[in-house]
Amino acid sequence: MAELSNAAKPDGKALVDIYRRMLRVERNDDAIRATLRRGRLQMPYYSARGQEVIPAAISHLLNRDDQICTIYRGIQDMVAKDMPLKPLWAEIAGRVDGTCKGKGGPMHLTYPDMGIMVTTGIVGSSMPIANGLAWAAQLDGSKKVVVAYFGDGAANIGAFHEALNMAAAWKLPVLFVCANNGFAEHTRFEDGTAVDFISKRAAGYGMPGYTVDGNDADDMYAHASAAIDRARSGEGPTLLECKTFRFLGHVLGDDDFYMDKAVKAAAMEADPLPALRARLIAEGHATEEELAALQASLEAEIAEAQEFGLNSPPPSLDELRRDVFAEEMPA
Amino acid sequence: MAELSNAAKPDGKALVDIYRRMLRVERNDDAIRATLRRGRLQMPYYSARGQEVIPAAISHLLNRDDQICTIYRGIQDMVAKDMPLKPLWAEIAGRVDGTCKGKGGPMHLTYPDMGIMVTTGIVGSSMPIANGLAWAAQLDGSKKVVVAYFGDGAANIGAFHEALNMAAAWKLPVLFVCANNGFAEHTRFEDGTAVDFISKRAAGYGMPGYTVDGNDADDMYAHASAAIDRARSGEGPTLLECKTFRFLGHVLGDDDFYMDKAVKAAAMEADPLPALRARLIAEGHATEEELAALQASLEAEIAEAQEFGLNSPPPSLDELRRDVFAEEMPA
Amino acid sequence: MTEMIKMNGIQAINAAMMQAMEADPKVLVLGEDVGDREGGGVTGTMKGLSTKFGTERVKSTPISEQAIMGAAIGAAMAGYKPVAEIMMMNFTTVCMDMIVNHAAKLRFMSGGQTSVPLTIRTLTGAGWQTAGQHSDFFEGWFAHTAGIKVVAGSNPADLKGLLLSCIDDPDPCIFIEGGMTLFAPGEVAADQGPIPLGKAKVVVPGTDVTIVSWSAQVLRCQMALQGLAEAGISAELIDLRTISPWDRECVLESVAKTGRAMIVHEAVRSFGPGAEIAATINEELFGQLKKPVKRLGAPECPVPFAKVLEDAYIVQPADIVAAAVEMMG
Amino acid sequence: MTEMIKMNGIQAINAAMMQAMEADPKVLVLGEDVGDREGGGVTGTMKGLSTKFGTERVKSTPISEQAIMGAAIGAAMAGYKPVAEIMMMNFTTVCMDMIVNHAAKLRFMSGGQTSVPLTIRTLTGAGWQTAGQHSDFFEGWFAHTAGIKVVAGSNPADLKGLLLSCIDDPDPCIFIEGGMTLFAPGEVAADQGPIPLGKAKVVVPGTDVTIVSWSAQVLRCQMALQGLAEAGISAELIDLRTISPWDRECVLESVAKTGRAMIVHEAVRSFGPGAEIAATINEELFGQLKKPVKRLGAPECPVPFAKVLEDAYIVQPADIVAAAVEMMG
Ligand SMILES: Cc1ncc(C[n+]2csc(CCOP(=O)(O)OP(=O)(O)O)c2C)c(N)n1
Ligand SMILES: Cc1ncc(C[n+]2csc(CCOP(=O)(O)OP(=O)(O)O)c2C)c(N)n1
Ligand SMILES: [Mg+2]
Ligand SMILES: [Mg+2]
Repeated sequence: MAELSNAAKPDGKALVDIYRRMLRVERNDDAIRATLRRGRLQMPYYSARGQEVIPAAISHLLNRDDQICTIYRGIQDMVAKDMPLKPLWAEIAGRVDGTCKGKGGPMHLTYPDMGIMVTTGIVGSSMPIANGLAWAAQLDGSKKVVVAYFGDGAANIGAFHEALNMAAAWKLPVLFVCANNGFAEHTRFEDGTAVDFISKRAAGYGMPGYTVDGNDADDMYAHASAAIDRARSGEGPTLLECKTFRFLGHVLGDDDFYMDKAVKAAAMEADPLPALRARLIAEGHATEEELAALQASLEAEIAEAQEFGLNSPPPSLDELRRDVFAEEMPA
Repeated sequence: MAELSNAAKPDGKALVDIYRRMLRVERNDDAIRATLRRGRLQMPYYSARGQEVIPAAISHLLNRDDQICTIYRGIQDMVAKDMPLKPLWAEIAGRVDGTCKGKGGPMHLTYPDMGIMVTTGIVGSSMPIANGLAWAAQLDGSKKVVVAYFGDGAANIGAFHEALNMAAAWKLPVLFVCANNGFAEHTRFEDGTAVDFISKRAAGYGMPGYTVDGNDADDMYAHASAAIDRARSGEGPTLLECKTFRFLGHVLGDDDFYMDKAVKAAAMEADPLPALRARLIAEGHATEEELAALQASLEAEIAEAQEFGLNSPPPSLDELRRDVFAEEMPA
Repeated sequence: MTEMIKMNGIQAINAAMMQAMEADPKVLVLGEDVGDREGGGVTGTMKGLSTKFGTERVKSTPISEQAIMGAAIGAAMAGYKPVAEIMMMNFTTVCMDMIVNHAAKLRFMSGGQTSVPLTIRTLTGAGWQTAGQHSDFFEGWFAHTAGIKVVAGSNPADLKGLLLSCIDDPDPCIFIEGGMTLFAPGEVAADQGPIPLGKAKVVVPGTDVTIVSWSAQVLRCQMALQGLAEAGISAELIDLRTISPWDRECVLESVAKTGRAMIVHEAVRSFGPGAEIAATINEELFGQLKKPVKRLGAPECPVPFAKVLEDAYIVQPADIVAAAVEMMG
Repeated sequence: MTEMIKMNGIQAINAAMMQAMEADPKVLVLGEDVGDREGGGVTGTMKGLSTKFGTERVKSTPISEQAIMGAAIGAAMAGYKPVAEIMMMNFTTVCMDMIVNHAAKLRFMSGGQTSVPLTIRTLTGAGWQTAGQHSDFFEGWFAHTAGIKVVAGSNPADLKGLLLSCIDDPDPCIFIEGGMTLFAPGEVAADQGPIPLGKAKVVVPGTDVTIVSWSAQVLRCQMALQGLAEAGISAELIDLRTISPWDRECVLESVAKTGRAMIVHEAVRSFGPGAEIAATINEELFGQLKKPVKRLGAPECPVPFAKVLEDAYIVQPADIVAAAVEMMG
């Protein structure tokens, strides 16, 4: 496996910002789950609890107009990229103030204003479309980069292969970010994937590929920096396989019968969120009080978004005729 | 790139048999083209002239009940596997005595009796189906091996990726045989493929992969032997990238404007067919007379098949209602 | 008297699989998460199979639908009877080549030398707020494809019997599991065997209007029966069960009697499967109809997420009653 | 008077591309072999574009249809107007997910925040002995898919004008190139501009029977005109041009006049696009028809190789005449 030659290191400010994004993701995830439990939301929900470092470190390094294509488990990728939470909550509640007017829901959240371009429910499909956005950026000469998020299971589908080959052949400014959480639904990584490290597949496209500790802010920062620099300078795509663990099963309600109990317990014990918090304090990058205040302000933002979303009215039935095409369909 | 540790060598008898298969392919190809020129056949024709060593060496090593899935350019793979030529000619003429009763034509020739299971016109699709045949062989405990033939361009399509990963994960007895003739229709290998050697992709599936001189009988024999042994003994699939050159363009009538003239001239100069013939004589494996007799007998066989095929009657219109399902469709 | 067992669609499908795998060692299962270690399928329809018949015959696969279908096609050509799961019908779009260009065509293109006795099981249906990429009914596409049969049961007994027939069938069948039909309970004879493909069932006889439906929409039609009765309408409800080849005789006989026909499906109305049935009725019963054939299907838009929109997207029992009332007027 | 130029469909498509790329730097081209170094497309429709507009705007791609469609979708979302070639319509099966679950749905699923102004060009048609995997007409599938327009011209002027409209259109369009229509010559105005989508054309007016067709079958309908005239039948031939959304007004007005309708398409008849048109005519003109609507399409089988079979597979001019004679009887 490839090793980075020159690993950029996050300074204290960067680490605090990465932590802020992680906490925003985690607090929001917690609020969604609580709201689902109380029956005030109905939807299939794919929590990414435990995987927060990945989008937090990447989003810290992205510009506002850099773009992402993500998947059903991608709410974390949006929240880490500072998507405003009100339209997000209204959307997952299926309300008219939702970013998609309630028509897309959690699996199709979109917010182009901050580069959140596509959320797909089809495994593998974030990648080919990310290429197209990157091709446009290349044609524009805009220096934008595009991130395609996906899971380990998605590395076995045809779209992955076609997208990586084309991105490399065309030197597109894309980061292929694979959150390898060890499972595709209930299937173990090693049962579906004939290679020990997905990053090894990069060599088949003449592309750099790295296996990264996706729960480690330093490692994520270093690899994401290198990949973003490479993309921005026109050298082409990078594949990052980010090893992590999914604490809450595939979809909310899924129990963990298919997981090794000890492995799961160890993963949860090593929860990256409190670990980074402790480190920030230990290394003097933030105080207990500052982090408590951060948390309080995030929780207030989330509570406000939640109230906004749940109180937004449902969309009108006319919406079935709108946005099919640019022109409204006849009644 | 991987190197074989233990390269099996073809003996004189093997080399003669490989030459026989090559000559059968080449003489048959020549007859098809002559017949097309004379207007006695109408069909799109994808000649594989120049690529004969690949299927000849592999077919020499296969058993009759080993199976192949091939592509529109696959007539050579069938003829090398000793498919009888009468039903082949009747099929390409669209006649009732064709192996498919004239319904499949050159792009869908099938002859299960000798393991010729699928011919597909969809790039990449030979591979997933070969897996299924191999899975059946594995379940049967039959020790059969299955060959999936395809081109270099097909190595960029999703089906390639999915099939290689599954074959490796399931340890299926498959040979993935890529005839890398440097072009996908008119697109140069290096313009579509982001890696210098397709064989490098094998590592992404934990599978052995080799780049072989597809015009060299020794090299092909050695690698095919190793791959077949591996498959037969239950160790799983192998990817063979066989470098070769397509003398007659993508489809008959296609000129060669997209080819480097010098490269093409050099490739044709190095035509593997006369080269192997000269070697057989030089090394004493066969005499001029024997080879002349071989050629005469092949030409007689081909001429007979051609007459048979072109004189076979067209299928009845009832055939449109047959073989859609096992039960005939109502009139 | 045969014992009747109360079960839901999931259990019925499971019972069919158990029975088929027991009876014929050539029956195989493959798909994502179908093994017991992975939970026996997302809805649990495959539970217990890998434990009972082994992980060689019941294989959990990578997320590689083209490879899944390819493996199933190849094994079928070699004499096995694979039951391949494509988890949701929308995911057939990633393996349409394997289904349409290969599974459906190999028998014909080979002049009958090869055949593909394959069953594709796939789940779908709006009503679960899974939105645009997890709810589509594409039966019309497959019905328009020569060489593949399209099957969809609406109740546990039919699900079991039809699945057994798909597995037995010498040709590829796509067996559609409408989400609602998996959870609706019903009575299944302990010895429920195969139910012939291509045969519809008159669920309720009637004299005023023929309603043709399948899969989950049969359940919504049944919910409409009381409303229809209250409106004084005697509806004959036909569950098509096989969409291709469909039971023209049964439908035409009924419409010849009632003079009015309505087709209710979940798929988009435009260019949908209902059009074929409507067109055929018009061809065969020209001049004998009291009213134009009505087609109730989804509006021309993707399946929306918001509950209010999703409810409006699906043809509801009230829509069926209203349409019948209008036809009687 | 505008100058009329004689050209075939290939040249017309090429002229449309030249005009569109010249007028709007956002227009892009991608597909296998579309660059001039690769010959400008298998039929030469893209000839000269990469030389004139550069290989950044005109990109030959790997054989990766999912990646081609993905690149086109993403670029379209970012404000470009890509024209993506899927060489043959049967190959849309390897990228149906990108077309159906993404291109067609992203505008709706995003609540109108994103859009996909994409044109997919694709070639098809029986008659070239390319058999089961290179000849299918799948327009019915796409017409049944909300969010994508389905377009097919039959003559050079329409091919040019319709393609210009597809490129201009703010939504995804699939532009079908029937093989026969590429080689048939015609007259095209030097300044031929966009022809509106959704508008049919009355090719020949008539009073006895309305014939609705599109793509290559319009040419076979035209070949039937003499036979129809000899049989004393005055046929009104309508070239639908856009299959979805189709021009109901034009068709219904004509059938209201003639009282007889026939739909002729190359796709398989069963569950085919003709069924929608037939069903709609029956709904809207119930009681006003002199004869049941006739649908002429391919039999339910894959496209065969042998010339005799292929000829029998395609609806031929003689079949059209025979059907019309029967309707008049
Ligand atoms: C093409 C396709 N096949 C199957 C599915 C069903 N499915 C949804 S998520 C999932 C597992 C994906 O695993 P992975 O890529 O590892 O991502 P994770 O869910 O672990 O984040 C599957 C099989 C799908 N959505 N799309
Ligand atoms: C899915 C698909 N896309 C495109 C084509 C059109 N096509 C036929 S052959 C070919 C080139 C294939 O090149 P390669 O795999 O190198 O094989 P070769 O023809 O050189 O033997 C293409 C693009 C096809 N048949 N199927
Ligand atoms: Mg995973
Ligand atoms: Mg090639």
